[in-house]
Amino acid sequence: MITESVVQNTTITSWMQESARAVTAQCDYLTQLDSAIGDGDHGLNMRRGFDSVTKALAGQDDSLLPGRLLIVAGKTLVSTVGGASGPLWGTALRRAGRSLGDRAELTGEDLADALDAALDGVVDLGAASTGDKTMVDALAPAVEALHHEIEAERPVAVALTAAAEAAEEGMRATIPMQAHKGRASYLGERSIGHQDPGATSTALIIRALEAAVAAEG
Amino acid sequence: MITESVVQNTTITSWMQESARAVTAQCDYLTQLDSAIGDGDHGLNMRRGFDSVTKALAGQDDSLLPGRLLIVAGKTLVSTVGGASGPLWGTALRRAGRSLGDRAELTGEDLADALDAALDGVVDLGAASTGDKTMVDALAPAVEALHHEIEAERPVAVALTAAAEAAEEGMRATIPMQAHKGRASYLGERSIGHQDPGATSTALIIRALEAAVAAEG
Amino acid sequence: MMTTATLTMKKFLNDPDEIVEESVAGLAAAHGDLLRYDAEARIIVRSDAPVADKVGLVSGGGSGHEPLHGGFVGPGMLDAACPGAVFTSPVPEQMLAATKAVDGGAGVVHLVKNYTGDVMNFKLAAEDAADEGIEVESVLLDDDVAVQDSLYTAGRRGVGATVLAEKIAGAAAERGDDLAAVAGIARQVNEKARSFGVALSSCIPPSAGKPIFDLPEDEMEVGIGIHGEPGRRREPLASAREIAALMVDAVASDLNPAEGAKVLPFVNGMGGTPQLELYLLYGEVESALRAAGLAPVRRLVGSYITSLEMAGASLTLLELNDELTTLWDAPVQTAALRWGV
Amino acid sequence: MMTTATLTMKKFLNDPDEIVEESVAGLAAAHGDLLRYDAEARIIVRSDAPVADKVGLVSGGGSGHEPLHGGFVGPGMLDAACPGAVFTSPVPEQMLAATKAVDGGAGVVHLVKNYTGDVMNFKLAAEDAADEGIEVESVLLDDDVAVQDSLYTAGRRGVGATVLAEKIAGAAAERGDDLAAVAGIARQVNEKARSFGVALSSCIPPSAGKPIFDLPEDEMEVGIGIHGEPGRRREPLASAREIAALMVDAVASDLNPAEGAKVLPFVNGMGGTPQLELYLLYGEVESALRAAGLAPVRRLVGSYITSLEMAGASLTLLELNDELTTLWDAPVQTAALRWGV
Ligand SMILES: Nc1ncnc2c1ncn2[C@@H]1O[C@H](COP(=O)(O)OP(=O)(O)O)[C@@H](O)[C@H]1O
Ligand SMILES: Nc1ncnc2c1ncn2[C@@H]1O[C@H](COP(=O)(O)OP(=O)(O)O)[C@@H](O)[C@H]1O
Ligand SMILES: [Mg+2]
Ligand SMILES: [Mg+2]
Ligand SMILES: [Mg+2]
Ligand SMILES: [Mg+2]
Repeated sequence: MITESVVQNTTITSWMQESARAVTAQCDYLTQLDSAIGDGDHGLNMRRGFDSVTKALAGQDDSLLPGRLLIVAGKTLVSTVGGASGPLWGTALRRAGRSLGDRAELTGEDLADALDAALDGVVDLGAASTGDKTMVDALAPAVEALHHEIEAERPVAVALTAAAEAAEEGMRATIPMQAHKGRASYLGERSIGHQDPGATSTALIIRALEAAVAAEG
Repeated sequence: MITESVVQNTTITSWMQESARAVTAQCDYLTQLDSAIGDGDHGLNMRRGFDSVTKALAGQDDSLLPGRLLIVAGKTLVSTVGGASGPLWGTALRRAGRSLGDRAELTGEDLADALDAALDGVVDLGAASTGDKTMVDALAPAVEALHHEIEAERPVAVALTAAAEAAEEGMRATIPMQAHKGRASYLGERSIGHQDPGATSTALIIRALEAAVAAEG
Repeated sequence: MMTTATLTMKKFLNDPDEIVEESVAGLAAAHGDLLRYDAEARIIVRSDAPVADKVGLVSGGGSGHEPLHGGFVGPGMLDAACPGAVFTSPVPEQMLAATKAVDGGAGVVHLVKNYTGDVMNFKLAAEDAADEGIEVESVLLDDDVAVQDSLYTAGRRGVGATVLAEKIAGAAAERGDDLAAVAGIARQVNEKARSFGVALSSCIPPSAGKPIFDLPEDEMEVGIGIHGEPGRRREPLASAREIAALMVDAVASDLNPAEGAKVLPFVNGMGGTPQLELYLLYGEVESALRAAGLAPVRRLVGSYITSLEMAGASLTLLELNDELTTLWDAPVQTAALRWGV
Repeated sequence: MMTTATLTMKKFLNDPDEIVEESVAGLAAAHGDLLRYDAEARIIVRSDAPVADKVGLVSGGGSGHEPLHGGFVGPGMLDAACPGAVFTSPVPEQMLAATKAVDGGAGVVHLVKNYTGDVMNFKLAAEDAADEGIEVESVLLDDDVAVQDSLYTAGRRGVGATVLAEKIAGAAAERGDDLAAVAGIARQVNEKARSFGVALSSCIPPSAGKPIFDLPEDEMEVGIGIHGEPGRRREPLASAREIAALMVDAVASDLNPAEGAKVLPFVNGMGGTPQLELYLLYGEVESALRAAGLAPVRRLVGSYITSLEMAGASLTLLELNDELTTLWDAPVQTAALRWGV
């Protein structure tokens, strides 16, 4: 008996809280993945960023619109993370926020369009395509799955489950890839056989969105 | 049937060769002792020095007197070893050499007086007394034993065996001592429980003298 | 957890999360005559900044590469440095604050090492600066020949050439060159410089508390960067002579300088390698360069762009011309490089 | 054996027995403008030596402490340095050759770190020099408060004060002070300076190929010298703040400077400790000094008297007066210390 869940500003706030919880819980794992093909700080970067985001959002009044909240979250990531993931996720959330304009309640379409904008932001800034062994390999399939499910008129919660699964599949798919972007690309063929840390945190963040929406249900 | 052995310039040369052989064979052991309470180079210093001494003596003509040979050996140690042991053993051998003047054949008394002079040289330069945990703790008892045996009119070879044993006893006696001279003194009480490297190499050198003289027998 | 890290890490620190803040504060305490630390904006600024009508020179990046960049702030070199967390690019706010602090009206040059994070954060900062009406020229440094530059990589990393570019562009700015000229000189240094690094040990990021990689006693990492990342390949540990030959060949074959060209070899220590070894390696490098028909006329030997306590070294080779040589010789007064004053 | 050592030691070297020779040759290749290496006599000599009518300043000791002493040869500091084997005093022949090479007719000062070996070898050299009619004044440096000075020890070790004495006495000699005056200044520095060191790791003498001691992950050696020898005691690893307090207390209580005295704190790295940590430690030292009512007015932070690749640091505290401050500020032009020119 799924009652169609509604996405509103409280959903965004709990999405960010869920994300913070997830990257904190997986901090060591993400850092360990980054040690293998990067510089061993991805978990710390994401934890630092989403800690600050939850703090920043806690300070906002409840009337703030979903779009505004995402813009605040994005700016907070940009100004606290540094590294590659800071500007990338920061831009992603800001673009998503802008795409929502001043809607107070979001439909599945709105959500899918917002993630579209997020993906565009990441690609505009980082110029990665799928197959480059980056967060894009998790984000792109998630967005695609979400659109597909929404068009098939599945409930948002269900659609997000599919998106999260797609993200995780994309994450696992980075293992055999040779990195063409980011630090991992310096390793050339030595980057093959390792799962991309950014794709991994991305999968966590999509799962967090699913959980936040489900909680509303 | 001990035939009284005679000490001459060839004896001195083989003493130096024997010493080189001994400190080379024990190089790692001496260095290890020095690592515990010094700076881990004693074996290397002694090996470098006596290698050079044998090379230097090889260059001398056979007519060279024992005293001259010891002076050459001493100068060679001073100019090749460095550290504390270089000047100390260098001065010891130079003093011993001078004390022999131009004698061509040495009696037991001559030999005992030469080691006396050597000990004086070490003490003048290093100001160590027995009990300070240095080479003096091996050299002093050796000299004393040699005198005692020679006065008791023992054959030189026998007297030197007693001297070598006295040196080894003195060497072992350094273990419970707290160092009051040299690097080991920096360790204060931490120097207790370790055998002094310089006393150890000194015992080897007295043994080498015994062997050289015995070989003549 | 943090305490454990502190107490079991063989480093002088209090709290791994504070290591950069506290170290920069110490730098400022030791060199108050040259620079000040703005703890609010997290930037290291030349004490007399902004210098009116002088082009401002700003660099920055992850920390753990000291003396880069803070040790190079002062007359004749950088006007400001932005320290990020260890091995993590600083954030745009820092670069923006630094840009404002040093703008003397002649515009500001950003010297950016080519790492995805640095590039993106500096890019966002430059956009913000433009919004505030400050003219910014960004110069990308990418001299590391260990990384092949292709469509399929993030491009070459910026390593040793950064130190040389900061010195030489700093001299140009001090001399009064305009924005385009200072940026042009920095780009020229980058075009004329190549680097290659070798690691004998890994390093320990304070926040992780353990080495990034383990290196067997008889192996070395060849083609490393400056973030403790593994190199292009592992090889059996070689002699200094063999390593020098490897480095010289890697940089010279890529830079491909004119026969008999005047060069500046920069032998850099990675942080844990002592001078006894660095100078020995330098001697081998100089011989290899001469054997290759090149003429070292200026040199730099020391640990100037490091990777925490990593044992290792890199060679940066800069092909000189009269202009670059004059600017290299010009006075510089910073914590880490000082001459002519 | 040698090859194994070479290939399994994490060092840039070719042959452990040649490491000093080859490193010094590299130093000379890199700094030909300042110094030359006489391979025959095994001494590093200021290029323009002997300087007529200037008191010559000679130091030396075991190698492995770079940049000490060779990195301090040049105008305003040393006229010559005698490098021994690693951690082993040089031989009298070297000191004699150096003394002759730098004697400009005004006599020569020997700066001797207080180690039995150094003292004995310099003593023999001074006797030889006297035989050749050169006036030599020997100054003994013994600033390490970790060793109690008593009839029952070889006395205190010479450590960080050596760097300060070489700089300050070098300035006095450059200024034209006579033999007695230059020696007097050096002795004054030694009387007014105290040092204390801490090691976080051991070091690996090239000829041995393995660490002198093993230090558990959670311990440090307190009261170390500069030869990789164990310290006075082992303690649990402490924070930089606690270590700074320990160091400041050790040197200040022994030096016992006047209330509000002007001081020069010298925070020295042991070779394997990077600047990120050294400056952090410096910040803690400066705070502790101020808390103790002392006034840092000059500072030195860096790895200047080292113990191969040992991770660790020492604090040397020098109580200044106007004379010493003027001489400290005077121009110096060496590979490792350079200002005012
Ligand atoms: N150009 C790019 N486009 C998209 N994602 C990228 C790009 N470069 C790096 N990333 C992502 O960033 C992740 C690394 O982030 P992080 O470790 O926080 O930053 P840094 O590499 O600066 O230390 C990589 O795993 C990858 O997924
Ligand atoms: N003052 C002294 N008098 C006599 N022997 C000494 C004195 N100081 C040190 N020694 C001897 O020298 C030995 C160390 O020699 P070595 O390791 O070669 O020199 P260094 O201590 O300079 O490295 C000590 O074990 C001790 O026996
Ligand atoms: Mg990373
Ligand atoms: Mg020794
Ligand atoms: Mg990073
Ligand atoms: Mg020694």
